[in-house]
Amino acid sequence: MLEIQGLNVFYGDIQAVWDVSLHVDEGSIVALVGANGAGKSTLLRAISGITSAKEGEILFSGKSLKKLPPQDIVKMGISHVPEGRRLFSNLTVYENLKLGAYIPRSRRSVTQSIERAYDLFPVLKNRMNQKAGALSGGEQQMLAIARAMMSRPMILMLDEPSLGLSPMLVKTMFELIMNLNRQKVTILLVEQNIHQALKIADQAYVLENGKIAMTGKGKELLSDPEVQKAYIGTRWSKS
Amino acid sequence: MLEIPNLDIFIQLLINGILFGTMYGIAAIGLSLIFGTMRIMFLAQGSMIILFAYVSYWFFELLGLDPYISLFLIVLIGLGFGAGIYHGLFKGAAAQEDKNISLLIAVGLMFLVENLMTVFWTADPRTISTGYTSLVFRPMGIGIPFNRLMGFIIALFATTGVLLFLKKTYIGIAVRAAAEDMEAVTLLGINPHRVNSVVFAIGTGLAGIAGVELATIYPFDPFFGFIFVLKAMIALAIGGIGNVFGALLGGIILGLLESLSSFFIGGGWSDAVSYGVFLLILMFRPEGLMVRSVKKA
Amino acid sequence: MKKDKQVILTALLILAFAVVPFIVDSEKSYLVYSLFLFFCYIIISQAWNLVAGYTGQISLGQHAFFGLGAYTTALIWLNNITKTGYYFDPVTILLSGLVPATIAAIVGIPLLSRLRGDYFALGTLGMGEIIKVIFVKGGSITGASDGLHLPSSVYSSIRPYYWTGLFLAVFATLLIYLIVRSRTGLALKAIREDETSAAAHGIHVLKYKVLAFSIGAFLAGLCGSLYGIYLFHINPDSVLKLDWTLYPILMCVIGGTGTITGPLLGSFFISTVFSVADIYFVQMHPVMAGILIILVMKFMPKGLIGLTQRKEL
Amino acid sequence: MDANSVVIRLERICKRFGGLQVLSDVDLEVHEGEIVGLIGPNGAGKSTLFNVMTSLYRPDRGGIYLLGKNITGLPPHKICRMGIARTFQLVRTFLKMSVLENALTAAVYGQQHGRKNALQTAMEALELVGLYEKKDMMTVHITLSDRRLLELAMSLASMPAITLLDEPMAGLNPSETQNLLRVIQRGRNERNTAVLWIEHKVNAVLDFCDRVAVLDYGLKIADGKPDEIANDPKVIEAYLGEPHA
Repeated sequence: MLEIQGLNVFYGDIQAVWDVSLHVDEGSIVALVGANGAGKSTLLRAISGITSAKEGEILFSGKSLKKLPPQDIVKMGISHVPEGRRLFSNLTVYENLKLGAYIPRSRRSVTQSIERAYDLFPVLKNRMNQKAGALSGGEQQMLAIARAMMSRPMILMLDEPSLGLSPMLVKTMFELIMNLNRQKVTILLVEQNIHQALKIADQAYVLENGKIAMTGKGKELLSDPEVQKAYIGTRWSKS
Repeated sequence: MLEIPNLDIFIQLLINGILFGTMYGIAAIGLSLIFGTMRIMFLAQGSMIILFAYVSYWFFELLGLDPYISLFLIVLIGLGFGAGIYHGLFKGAAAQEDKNISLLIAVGLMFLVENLMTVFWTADPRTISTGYTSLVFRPMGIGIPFNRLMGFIIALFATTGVLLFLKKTYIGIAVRAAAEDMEAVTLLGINPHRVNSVVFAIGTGLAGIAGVELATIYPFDPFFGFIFVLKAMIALAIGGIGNVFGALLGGIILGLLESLSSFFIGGGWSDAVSYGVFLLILMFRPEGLMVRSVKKA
Repeated sequence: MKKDKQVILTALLILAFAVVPFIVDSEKSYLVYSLFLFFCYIIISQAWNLVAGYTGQISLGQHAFFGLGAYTTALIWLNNITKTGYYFDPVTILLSGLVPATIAAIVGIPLLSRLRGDYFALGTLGMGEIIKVIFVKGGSITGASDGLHLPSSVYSSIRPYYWTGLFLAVFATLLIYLIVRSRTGLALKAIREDETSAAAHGIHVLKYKVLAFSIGAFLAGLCGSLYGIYLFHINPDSVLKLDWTLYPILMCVIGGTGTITGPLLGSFFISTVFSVADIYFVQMHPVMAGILIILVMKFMPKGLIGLTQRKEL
Repeated sequence: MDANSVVIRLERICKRFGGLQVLSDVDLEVHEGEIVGLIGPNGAGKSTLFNVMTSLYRPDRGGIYLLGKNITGLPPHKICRMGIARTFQLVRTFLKMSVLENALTAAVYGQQHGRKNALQTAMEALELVGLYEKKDMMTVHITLSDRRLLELAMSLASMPAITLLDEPMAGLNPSETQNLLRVIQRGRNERNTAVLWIEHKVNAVLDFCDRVAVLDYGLKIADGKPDEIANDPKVIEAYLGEPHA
């Protein structure tokens, strides 16, 4: 469904992503893992059109996204939950959700979409008139995902959904992601919490310094000693 | 020793201050909205106000159009003009990291409009003088000039309108969201240029209202715009950016401050008092004006 | 080799400017007057260049220091303070630079320690207005809004203005050049690039910001003094108007801020445009200034210098 | 270890932001010539600790002692001149200045008594990191990894007693990483500079450092030899969020 070919992304004069090719099949969960600064977020930003200096090709259902501005990419059915959630903290939960359905196609069914969001995340319903800034970290992450789902996307891109959450909440978050996936939403996930990410991913790509270092099925990578070495450290595997 | 005025004069001063201050407030709301999404002080706002004051003046002089009727026309012109200015001048610079470019374009626009007006209409002060210009209500002995009262009422309506727009409409909510995080807004499928141009349209529409008000109550000349935008910034500093009602309130407080200080210390010095307050707020109450930029850092 | 050549070329150019009044009839020719303005623009735009272009602090209060310089000259002269002759008196001109520099240091400490970016710009704008009000309300000392009148009978020729202007323009440019190339220049540029990082590398940020602000005020004051001597009538509308902040900004951005030659190019360009505008359409030059500033920022935000730099990339 | 050789000592450092306790009662010592790794999951407070040590933030409570002197609350430029150099996680070199000007700035302003031979110091530092050839380039035109090296050179040029490195290897490829490690080691060997080093690549830290401290949610949960750290269950839990299944 989403196909990236030979993508190079630049920040000014600096190249952050080097010749990356990957593809995301419809209905799958694809994980992008790697250390801080490996280029994972940049890759997502390039797909959603925020970062524009790029070479190569990004195809969505065969159409090129390369030259489109972010707002048009959302209209095509790609939603991006950015790193750090980026909620509008002075707006209420309800207003945040409502804005998520801004594009004409989803605006028509905004009431149903909000109902659906409340079904998925019941806590949000109780807090619909509170400001988003008043929510706890876990609730904020849920709101961020719910907001991105309002446009009824075909692909949901999540950037570090587990960041800053307690281990308990991380677990809940990943269950949620799998739940969304069961509802036919394709997931592209960026994570530093490799353990969890690889566990649920159908396909995973390991990024290192802006290049794809490894790729494979999530569970295969999880047991791959190379991955263990690169991320957890040789000595750690002894324990 | 300061002279202690009697109560009537004091109340009169308060009322004058409030009525005049709403004009600052209206201008400040426009500045606040534009600063919210674009992160620039739109220094040409004052010149826009004067421009619309002239438009209203010429509508009156040439067509005999009453200012309160031409107001509607001018607001419409203002809305369109604002969107046009954004698309013509600021669109390219808005995407740029360097905010100084937008700031300097605003400075250039101010300069251009100011001096163009001088060339066309000379630097002589003008004012609209209608049959009701000198009409004053006197409830309980306190004089309330009709035009200032009208201005006050119109300002209240305008503020309420802007507030409702920001609360109830889709694009209004998007404007408030954009003031927090423009990038996140675009990730929801919202065109940032649309948000910015709406904000410019509203800001310039409000400048139209302030311009008509100004023309009916105060003699103006092309260079008054710069002073006006400074005053609007002070109002904003007092009221806090990002809060529509706060901006209006800031304007009213500034109006009171000027009205009182010109009585007690003497006209002319009141300006120094306002600028002094402005500097003090900038320096010591950064949460008023700076709240966003701190959060962004 | 290349450097020697540049020095020789620069010296020749200065010499060429210096002999202009001998070649053309200085009292009748418009050229000498417009070159005099060109020199004034250089002085004040280099001043702004140091503060904004090299130190990164956009000041909108430059006109206040320009005006302070003019008023200082007038006050010294009229009150016979230094007893040194006054008309083109170096002591008076120097003092007219030092007074604004001192005031800049005093107001600069609170402004620069507390305000950053846009807020500093707005703060300096407010400061300029306060200074204006003080002069308007200064009563008999400052002559209120009518201002001060210097004895214009001493005027005999534009030549001393021309040469003093040339001298000060060379001086200002050389001063900025030397500062920028010195260790102080390193600190200023580091502050422009990243204040936090500059502090983390041992730079006393406030000290250097105040220093640059003060030197900028010094140069603006010198220029104000010279212009005041030329006008003979110093009042808030002539020397304290915002144009004296906007013009240097315009010249710097047109030429290219943060370079030595940028303000020179910009000043030349603007003074030429103004001179032509003044001859053919009276009163139009501020309008053209507005249009130019918009066009430049829209289409070449790096200025004329940017045109050559882009090719390197 | 001999108490006299303590370069920097942190005593019960606390820092809150709004409602969030970012650092709670952190104690830490670094000795002369020692390379200490500082690890912990995202948001554990590592960078905040650096910002407190260099006075970009003031701690709510606790003290920082450099070579026995209390430096808590001194302005950042003084702290730099007294001997703490640092790099930033998101490289903060001066982009519109040349490479040499960057190093020179650090050499001129970073040293307490220095200023003599600043040019020589700067050149040496550039040579040490291997940027001598690029000294006349504009920093905006060099690569990210070169900028990281330049930041390292800048910290060396100020002749510090201790260098704080904030994820110096982020975004570097293996050979660049090797080069960087070599430079850090040379700095230590030639000048006996102590290093406190935040790093995400845990194995590099464990291989390379003399000692490792671990932060989690603002608490120091471990501090010891790399081997001890690698086998500490608390550390493993902090890292993976849950024990290995």
